[in-house]
Amino acid sequence: MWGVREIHAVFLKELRTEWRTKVALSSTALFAIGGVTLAALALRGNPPLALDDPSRASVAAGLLWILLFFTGATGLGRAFALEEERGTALALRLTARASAVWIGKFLANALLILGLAIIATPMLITALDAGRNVNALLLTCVVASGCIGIAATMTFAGALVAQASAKSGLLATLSLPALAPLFVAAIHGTRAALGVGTRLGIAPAFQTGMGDLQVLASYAVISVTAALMLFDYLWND
Amino acid sequence: MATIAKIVLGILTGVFTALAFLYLKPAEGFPRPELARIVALHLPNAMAAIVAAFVAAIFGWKYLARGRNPLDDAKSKIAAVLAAIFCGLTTVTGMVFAQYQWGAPWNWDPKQTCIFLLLLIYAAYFVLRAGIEDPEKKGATAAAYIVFAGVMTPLLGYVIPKYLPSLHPTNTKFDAAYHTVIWGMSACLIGIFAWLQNIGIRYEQVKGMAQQLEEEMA
Amino acid sequence: MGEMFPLLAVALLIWAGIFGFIFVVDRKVKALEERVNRELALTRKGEEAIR
Amino acid sequence: MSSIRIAVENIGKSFGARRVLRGISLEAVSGEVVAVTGANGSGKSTFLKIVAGLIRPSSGTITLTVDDREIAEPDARRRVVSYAGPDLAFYPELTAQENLSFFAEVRTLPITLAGIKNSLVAVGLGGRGDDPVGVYSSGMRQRLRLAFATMLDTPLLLLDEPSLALDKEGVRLVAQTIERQRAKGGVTLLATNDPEEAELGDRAITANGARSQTFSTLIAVGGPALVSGGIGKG
Repeated sequence: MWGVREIHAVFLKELRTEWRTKVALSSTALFAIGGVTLAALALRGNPPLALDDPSRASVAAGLLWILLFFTGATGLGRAFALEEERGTALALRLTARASAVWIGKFLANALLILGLAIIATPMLITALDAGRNVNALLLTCVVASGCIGIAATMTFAGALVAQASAKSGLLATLSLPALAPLFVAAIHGTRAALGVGTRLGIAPAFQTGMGDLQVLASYAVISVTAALMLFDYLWND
Repeated sequence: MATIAKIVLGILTGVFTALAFLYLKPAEGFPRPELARIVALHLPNAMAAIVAAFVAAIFGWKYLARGRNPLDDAKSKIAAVLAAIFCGLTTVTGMVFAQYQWGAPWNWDPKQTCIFLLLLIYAAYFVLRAGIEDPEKKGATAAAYIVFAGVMTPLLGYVIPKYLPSLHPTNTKFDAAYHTVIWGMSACLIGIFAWLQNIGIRYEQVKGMAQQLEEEMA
Repeated sequence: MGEMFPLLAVALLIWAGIFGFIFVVDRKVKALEERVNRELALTRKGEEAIR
Repeated sequence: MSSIRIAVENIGKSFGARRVLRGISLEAVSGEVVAVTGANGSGKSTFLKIVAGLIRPSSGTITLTVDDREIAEPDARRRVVSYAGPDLAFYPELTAQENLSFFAEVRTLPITLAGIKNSLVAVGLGGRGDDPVGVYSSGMRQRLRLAFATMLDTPLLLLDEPSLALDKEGVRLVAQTIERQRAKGGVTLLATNDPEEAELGDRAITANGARSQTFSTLIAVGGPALVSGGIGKG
């Protein structure tokens, strides 16, 4: 039903246009690295804070998702905003199906934020020294599924924001309430992966984090489905 | 006919208010038992907010998927305004209750968090509307957002209570008097919502007609 | 029970105010509706007369 | 090429209270070229975009029939209608060839790289196909729009001000494009301000913007005046 060839074409086009300018890439990467730096400055300043392991892990979990949220809000809205600004949306609407456009852009956005998460997560955790009891597998699963949910909601909200004249900050405003259930589970899951409320070893961390992973997975499925259905109505206006 | 219904609504609201003060027993186990009566306003407000939010999402979807009838957009928008107002009232009455019974007006209790996010959704909805010029684009975009948010909020209602410790009573049973008053009051507030919604729609329609008139004169 | 009556009176007064306000707004919208309808009818009639 | 018939009935469009188009009707079948004329702001472009399915009309209907099958689905319509207008833009970071390849891919056109190069040569952009569109002049962009519309190779071709920014040779190219579309048995709608260019049409309809249907007249320029809309018939 959703042609793979069309999705592939949109996905490749997104990567290619981004690669030639690297605007989203560089701005979001700097944003993420800057965020990690500030967090490290705040928590490792003089006099040093005597935080215990669970506190450090909780702070790191909160900061990680704040960082990913705002990094996403900086970069993921471009996918649709650029099409409208430059007028290429017209040619795209003349040729492409709604599902292909949305899925292609969603995949490109997911790749971008996953890439940033791969850089930012270990940086933040080492900077805050929060990884003493880390369960890397659970952390990877939580961050990956959370990023997919963020990419889905922000790609959809980005399509809405692209229609508005004043775009700055609007993407964060629109997507935060819709992303709230994701963040609740993602922060809890990250804390579990960093060893809060668990003892060392694979099984206990996964026991604590399993519910979170389920919530994150269902969020991803629901947001992708809802976005696809609604975007169809918007695209074929 | 309609006038009679409005008068009946007014009398009923008065009756249930009187019942809330005279018929309800002070709730035991709270620091300020007599003030617990505010739940007779708090819960019905939440109920009306949910009904209004539902109406906003339904007409939003109808506008988006069923031929872009401007009337549907107007209905969705007005219901969203009213939902925001009822959400605000729920928050205010809840904060009064929390201040006196739990010691602080805001506790990040799950239900407080939910209503706060709901308020945030409506704030975002109106910011989005304000940012789009073309009425059809405005309607479709806003509708898509309110439906999307409407799909995501039940997830919130399911997820958040699992994670945040609640101050809201989960096992305390209201007695029959409380039930009567709360349900009666809910019906009254939903009636007021319906009335305001009706006024709002009529106003939007007459505004549209006036514009058309101007257009024809020109 | 007795100490509730002043509070109840205030509450009822507030409700009366709210209902009164909504009622007035309702009436204003109704008046507006009637005026626009009248003018619309007049314009239609004018158009027919021109034809 | 398949046989096509387009019937537009009483199309109107308002943006809120602002009415930009009122009561346009038109009917055309395979091989016909219809010029859409009218002053600036008369709604020509809006009309073409409505036919292209880019704007939803406030009133009226458009019926597209290809080989006696009615086209209703948006995805089906994309395979039938192509459009070139002044606000059609391409990705400035991509080359002309990459742009066309991308749009061919998302439309799942059975077209090869050689075919895309040919269509660039056909609009006189043969040597510049590997330049990013960002450095193109306005005339070159206009040629690329023509290449885009013809590459899609659809029974219904919509051209909005196709000679904009074009040199003499480019104007000839527009005429050739229209003639080729006619020879294939397709329908062309041509919105233009230039009376000379309007002569390319078999007949013309006039968009009259917000004014009442009563005033929107129809002028025949020549050729087989089929059924026409509005009040005055060609």
